[in-house]
Amino acid sequence: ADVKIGFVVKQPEEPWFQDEWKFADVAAKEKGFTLVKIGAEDGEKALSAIDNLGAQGAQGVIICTPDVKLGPGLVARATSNQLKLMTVDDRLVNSKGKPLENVPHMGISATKIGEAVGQAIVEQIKARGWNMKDVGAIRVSYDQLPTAKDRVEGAIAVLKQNGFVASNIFDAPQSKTDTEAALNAASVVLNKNAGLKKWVAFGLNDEAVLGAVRASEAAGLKAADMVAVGIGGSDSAINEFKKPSPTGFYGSIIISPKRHGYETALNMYNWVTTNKEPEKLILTSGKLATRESYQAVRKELGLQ
Amino acid sequence: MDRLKRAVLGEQGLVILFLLALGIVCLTVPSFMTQRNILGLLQSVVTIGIVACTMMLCLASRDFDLSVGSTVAFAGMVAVMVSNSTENLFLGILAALAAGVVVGAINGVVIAKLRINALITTLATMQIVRGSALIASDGRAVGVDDEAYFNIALTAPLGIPVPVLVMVLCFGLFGFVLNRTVFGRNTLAIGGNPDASRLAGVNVGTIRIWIFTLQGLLCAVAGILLSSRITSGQPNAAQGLELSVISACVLGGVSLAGGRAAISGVLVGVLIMGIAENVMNLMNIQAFYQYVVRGVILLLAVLLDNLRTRATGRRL
Amino acid sequence: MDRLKRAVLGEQGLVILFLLALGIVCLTVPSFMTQRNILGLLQSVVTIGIVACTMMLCLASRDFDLSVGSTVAFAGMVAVMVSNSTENLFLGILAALAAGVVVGAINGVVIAKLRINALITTLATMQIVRGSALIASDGRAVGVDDEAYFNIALTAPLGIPVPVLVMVLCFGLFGFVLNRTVFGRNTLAIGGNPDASRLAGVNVGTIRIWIFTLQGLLCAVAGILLSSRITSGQPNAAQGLELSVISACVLGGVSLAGGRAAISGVLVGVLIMGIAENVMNLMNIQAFYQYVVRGVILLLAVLLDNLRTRATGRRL
Amino acid sequence: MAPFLEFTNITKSFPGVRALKELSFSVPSGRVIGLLGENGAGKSTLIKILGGDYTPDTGELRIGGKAHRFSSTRDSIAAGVTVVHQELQLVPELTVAENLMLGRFPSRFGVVRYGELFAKVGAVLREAGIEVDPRAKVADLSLGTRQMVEIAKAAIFDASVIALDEPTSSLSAHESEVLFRLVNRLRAAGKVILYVSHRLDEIFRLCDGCVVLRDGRLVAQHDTLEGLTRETLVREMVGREIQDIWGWRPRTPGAVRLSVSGLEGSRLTAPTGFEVRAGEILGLFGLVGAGRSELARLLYGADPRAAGEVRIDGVPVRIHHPRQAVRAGLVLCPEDRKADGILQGQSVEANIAISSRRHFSPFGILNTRREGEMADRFIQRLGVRTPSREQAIENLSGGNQQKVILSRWLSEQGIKVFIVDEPTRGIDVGAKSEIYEVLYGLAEQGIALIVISSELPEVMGISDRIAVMCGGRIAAEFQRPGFSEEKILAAALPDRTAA
Ligand SMILES: Nc1ncnc2c1ncn2[C@@H]1O[C@H](COP(=O)(O)OP(=O)(O)OP(=O)(O)O)[C@@H](O)[C@H]1O
Ligand SMILES: Nc1ncnc2c1ncn2[C@@H]1O[C@H](COP(=O)(O)OP(=O)(O)OP(=O)(O)O)[C@@H](O)[C@H]1O
Ligand SMILES: O[C@@H]1[C@@H](O)[C@@H](O)CO[C@H]1O
Ligand SMILES: [Mg+2]
Ligand SMILES: [Mg+2]
Repeated sequence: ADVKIGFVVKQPEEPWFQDEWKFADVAAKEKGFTLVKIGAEDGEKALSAIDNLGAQGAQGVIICTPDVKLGPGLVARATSNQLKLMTVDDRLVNSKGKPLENVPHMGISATKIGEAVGQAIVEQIKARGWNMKDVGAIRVSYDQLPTAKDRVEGAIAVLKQNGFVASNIFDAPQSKTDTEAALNAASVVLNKNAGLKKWVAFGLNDEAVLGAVRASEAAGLKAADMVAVGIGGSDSAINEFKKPSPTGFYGSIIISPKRHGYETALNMYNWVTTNKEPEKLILTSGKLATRESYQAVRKELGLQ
Repeated sequence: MDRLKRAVLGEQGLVILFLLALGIVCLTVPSFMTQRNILGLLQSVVTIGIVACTMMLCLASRDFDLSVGSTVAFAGMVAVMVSNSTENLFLGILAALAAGVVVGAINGVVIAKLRINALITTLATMQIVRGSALIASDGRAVGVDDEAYFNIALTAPLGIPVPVLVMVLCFGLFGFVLNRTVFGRNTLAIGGNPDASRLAGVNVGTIRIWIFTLQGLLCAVAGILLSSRITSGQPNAAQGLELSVISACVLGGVSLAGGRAAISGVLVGVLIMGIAENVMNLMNIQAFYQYVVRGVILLLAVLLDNLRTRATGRRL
Repeated sequence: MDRLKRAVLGEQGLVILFLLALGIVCLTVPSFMTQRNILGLLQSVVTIGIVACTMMLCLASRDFDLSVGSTVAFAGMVAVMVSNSTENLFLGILAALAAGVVVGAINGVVIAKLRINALITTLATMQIVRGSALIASDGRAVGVDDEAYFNIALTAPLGIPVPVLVMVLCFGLFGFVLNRTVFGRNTLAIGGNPDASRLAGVNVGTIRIWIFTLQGLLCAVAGILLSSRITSGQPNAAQGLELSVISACVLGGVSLAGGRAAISGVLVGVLIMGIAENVMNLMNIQAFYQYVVRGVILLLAVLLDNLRTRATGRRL
Repeated sequence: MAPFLEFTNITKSFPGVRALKELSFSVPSGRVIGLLGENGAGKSTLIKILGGDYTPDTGELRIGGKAHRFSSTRDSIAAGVTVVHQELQLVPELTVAENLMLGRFPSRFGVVRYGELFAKVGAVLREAGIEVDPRAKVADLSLGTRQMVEIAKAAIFDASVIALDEPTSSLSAHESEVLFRLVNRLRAAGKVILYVSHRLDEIFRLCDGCVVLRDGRLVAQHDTLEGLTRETLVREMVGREIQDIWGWRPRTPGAVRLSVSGLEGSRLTAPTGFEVRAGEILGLFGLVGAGRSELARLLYGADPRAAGEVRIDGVPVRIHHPRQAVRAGLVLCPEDRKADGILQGQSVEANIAISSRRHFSPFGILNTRREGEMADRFIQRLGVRTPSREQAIENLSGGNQQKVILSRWLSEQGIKVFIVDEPTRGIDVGAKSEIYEVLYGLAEQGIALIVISSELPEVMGISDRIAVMCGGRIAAEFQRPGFSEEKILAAALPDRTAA
């Protein structure tokens, strides 16, 4: 029979997932199977997506779940629909919070990415010769999204280890995950702490961090006084790098949608056709890209 | 021919049009009309369907409820957390139902007694309830310990899963309530002409409170089923549900200006939304194009219905 | 004393109450009343504020527009993409304004001429427009090539940034339109009683089309300013804007049932929402608790206003 | 006789208005008492207090010796009061039967017993002689029929006190008979009935006694109407003499201004044609549902027209929308003021100026001063009782709202054809003669007038010519002075033998 594989993602509008899909499509074209792409923003949609795939006669599904706690439910649903299940980006856990080790997974831990962000920031602080005590940090947060929280916590952990003053870390809660909301929230932090002249910023993704950068510009901070590091290496980040003069957006941790999209799809194809189960756990790593290095990094990750 | 015309243009015209469209879908979309797909489709509209039953009453009485999504999520969280901590499934369900009723009753009392605009009140409770769910769970999903809990949604007497059965039951029940009971008729009267109802001695305040309370109760039912289906209580679940539910109702001919509602319409409204989603995924339509298609379907559905009613010469 | 009472209970009571509350905030929240914070606060409400001006007209005429968020995002995208490709800032802005006008006019024509329910129509265009923005940009943010583009938002004649100036201008202009023009009066008349307005010779259809067209235009203005502020066109921008804007209007005393609106109220509504957000962040209230506080503030604001109007003995 | 219903020292104020001042009177059982007074005298306010809709500021209300202080309509209903309000209080989407029994459906375990409901309402309607199907949806009934349904509320429950607030305001004498029979039956059953009407002949025909209010105060109470004249009552109400309320005077009509041929609409199935001359007043009479309002709405472009040609001054005019009609010089003051007339929530001034302001708003910008002056002029001229022109129109009494809607059209410029549908509905005798004066004035300026009225004396009193409609067509025409009550009524009655 024809091979049909589902690729379900939690935020279809996000460029990251667009890229994953794009690379999965490359695998589909190479191997000649059908890829069904479905967006599922919440648990209910994720379950229907699996039912829908089952009804279409798909044999396997790769999912980036809207919530990792959906684990047992998704597994049950996939089994009852006779679908092979793999996860990407976010790893499923059981009710106790333990990863479901039986489900093959490719991803990168949120905390790890956050730590990479923290590391990049710390290095820049040192490189610019700032005194840790005089630096403020904007934590652009969206705590209702567990991944987002884990990422910023990862960054904070590294900052603290390197002597960053905990009381200089300020929360800028986004009401939505867009740049405008981050801009508004970060403005308040900057205006409230007008005494601090050097700033760093981190958050869920490039869009969030960019909000903090825009806020710093509106508050009259110079690019040299801001170190903001995003996550994703999306077009928003690239656009920043392309600007004629440097901005406070120092860099972005790029994770590779190519591997996440292409390799997972390929692995699933092999699993379906040759019954060769993929490795249970593949962790990819993020890589810092800056104004200077982004083209090289993208090439290295197969994005260009 | 003449009978067909009368049927299409009559009260049940929307239903007939819908059945025609459904026929076309069955014939053209492969694997739509399989038992599995239909069951999957029905399960995907359970939450919207259940909540739409009481939203219909709410709109019929010229009110509005934006807090349903939050309440669904909150009730699901309560069900899971309480049954985890008491190790008693039954207590968990009871607590969730109680939570829904309390939220609904608060909405009702604030709106009917303090006379605060329903939009603002339910927008406020929407935030407060969502916040409470997030605070209670620290923003993370809470897993279910007891396997019996997921079995609620997995059990399928006669091959029909419990959530679908509950939804069908709700449609039957609230259809009856709307058309046959004093409560239902008073609800329509309040929406159709609040002054006249008050002057006729209808206890407008009490009825409004009841409507919101029932709304809370059904949100809890939907929340319990949802958490059982997704095997966890999720504080972020059911975001934006309010808009989908209200649209399904309006699509089904419920008037936002109150006084007009029919359960058959609501059922059709809910199914149109569910089928559109289902078919787009079956046909592998790209995510961004799905937006556009969804919008066009919405427009077409009401447009057809309007042409129909206009053909019968009723004043709009 | 008596004068104070009359002022608080009078037409401008909401404004007075708001000023009192503002006074308390100034005194108790440190660093609220700094120039930088106030400017930041004002900039944070620019999008809501501008769109609220026309939403006020829309609600006053008993209509409804859910498509504003999508239109803001779409117009921003158009502005950036066209100015990038033509290398002409002015053309980009023009194209964005035109895009907004087209979306608004389509809404208006469909609602007024095809007589499709405004909720469904604008829900449909909301999806179609958002989909188009995503398709046009392939879901990605589009960067601005021309530096002059970001300078729109950064320029600050007399120390007041352009976006804030534009917002103030819009408030002035639409306050005038509502109170001093035939158009504004007819808008209110339509909201009070559409049938009677038609029989009084008001061209109800045309006016509704105009209102939606203006709404589209102001969404475009807001979209251009937003994309300049965030230095890129983002297809995901301004999600959920519709609800914030409608709430701000209702909070400001605009009646969802039509016929009642005042620009001072809308201004206060917009500011209440902005200040609440701002102060919560200044006071470092945790994200989850912010939901709850936001809900409570909404309730309190309307509750106070209702007590006030009830004290004057008006029937609600 | 012992008083059954007693009002003592009732006072009620609204912001800027004292609607009732220390009002006291009482009524024994088995009597029908007329409640008279100018527009805004406080009649409806009193009835709303009785109905529990308003709470009086001070004073006491007793029924059967028991003091009551109603805080809701439910309290009042429980105390045995039924009120038929001045404005129709019906739910359009429900059936006639549901509307009549609203709040008191027969039910078991909360489930409505429809069999019983329809049977009971059917019986009551039949007994009262009201020909309407209890299963019909109210939205499908004409205004007149709706009013008949409203009236049936008086008979449906076993109340001891029944108040009727202008129940006949858009009914013709023929339909009013139904009400009179009903009231007589209720009186015989020992009920207390308060009856508000501006039609004095009804008062004389129906009431045992009457109470006259002026400015919220009691000015006279008559325990019997024996020996009382119309003139006395009018003087008590209005505070001045009115000699001849019609005051018709001869005019010489000019050329044909309006000519209509082959007009057809959804409910006007036979093609209709007629002419009206400049300076002529054409009265249009008919029973409820005869099609007069439909005819007027078709002419005005308010309802879609199936066929027909309309000429003004010999020139064919295209009218698909009221706006085009107004621009062509043809205006209609509609009959249903609540649904089609008043702009809720808007001021008296805005309600008057809505159409005519375009003549003095350069570039669409208001001239508020001129608007205000214009509003004040009409408030003055028609004696609109309102604390100011800023008052929201729904706070005015019914008759005063009617005057505001009339002012809207009187303030228009360049009118050639003026159609008024039930122009004096709910208007007091004093103001009526003012309004007739205004209509004559328009006629003398060469405007062609069509006056639709259900009050035959009014039609006969002010028209130059009368067209009688029946079953959706013009059945007969009469030229002054050849008006005869019998002939007109005969023409209005559907010919049952022919059908
Ligand atoms: N809700 C209200 N708010 C303010 N003023 C009111 C209100 N209701 C009535 N009034 C005022 O009270 C006075 C008495 O009104 P009411 O309706 O009792 O008059 P009425 O005698 O019934 O007149 P009509 O013959 O025109 O029906 C009027 O001046 C009216 O404007
Ligand atoms: N909204 C409606 N829907 C259905 N039928 C209607 C409607 N309005 C009026 N009719 C019917 O149309 C016919 C003409 O009504 P129309 O209102 O023109 O009569 P009218 O002579 O003005 O009498 P009325 O005193 O009732 O206003 C009547 O038979 C009436 O029952
Ligand atoms: O939601 C994030 C997304 O933004 C991308 O960064 C990849 O990981 C997902 O978890
Ligand atoms: Mg009255
Ligand atoms: Mg009529």
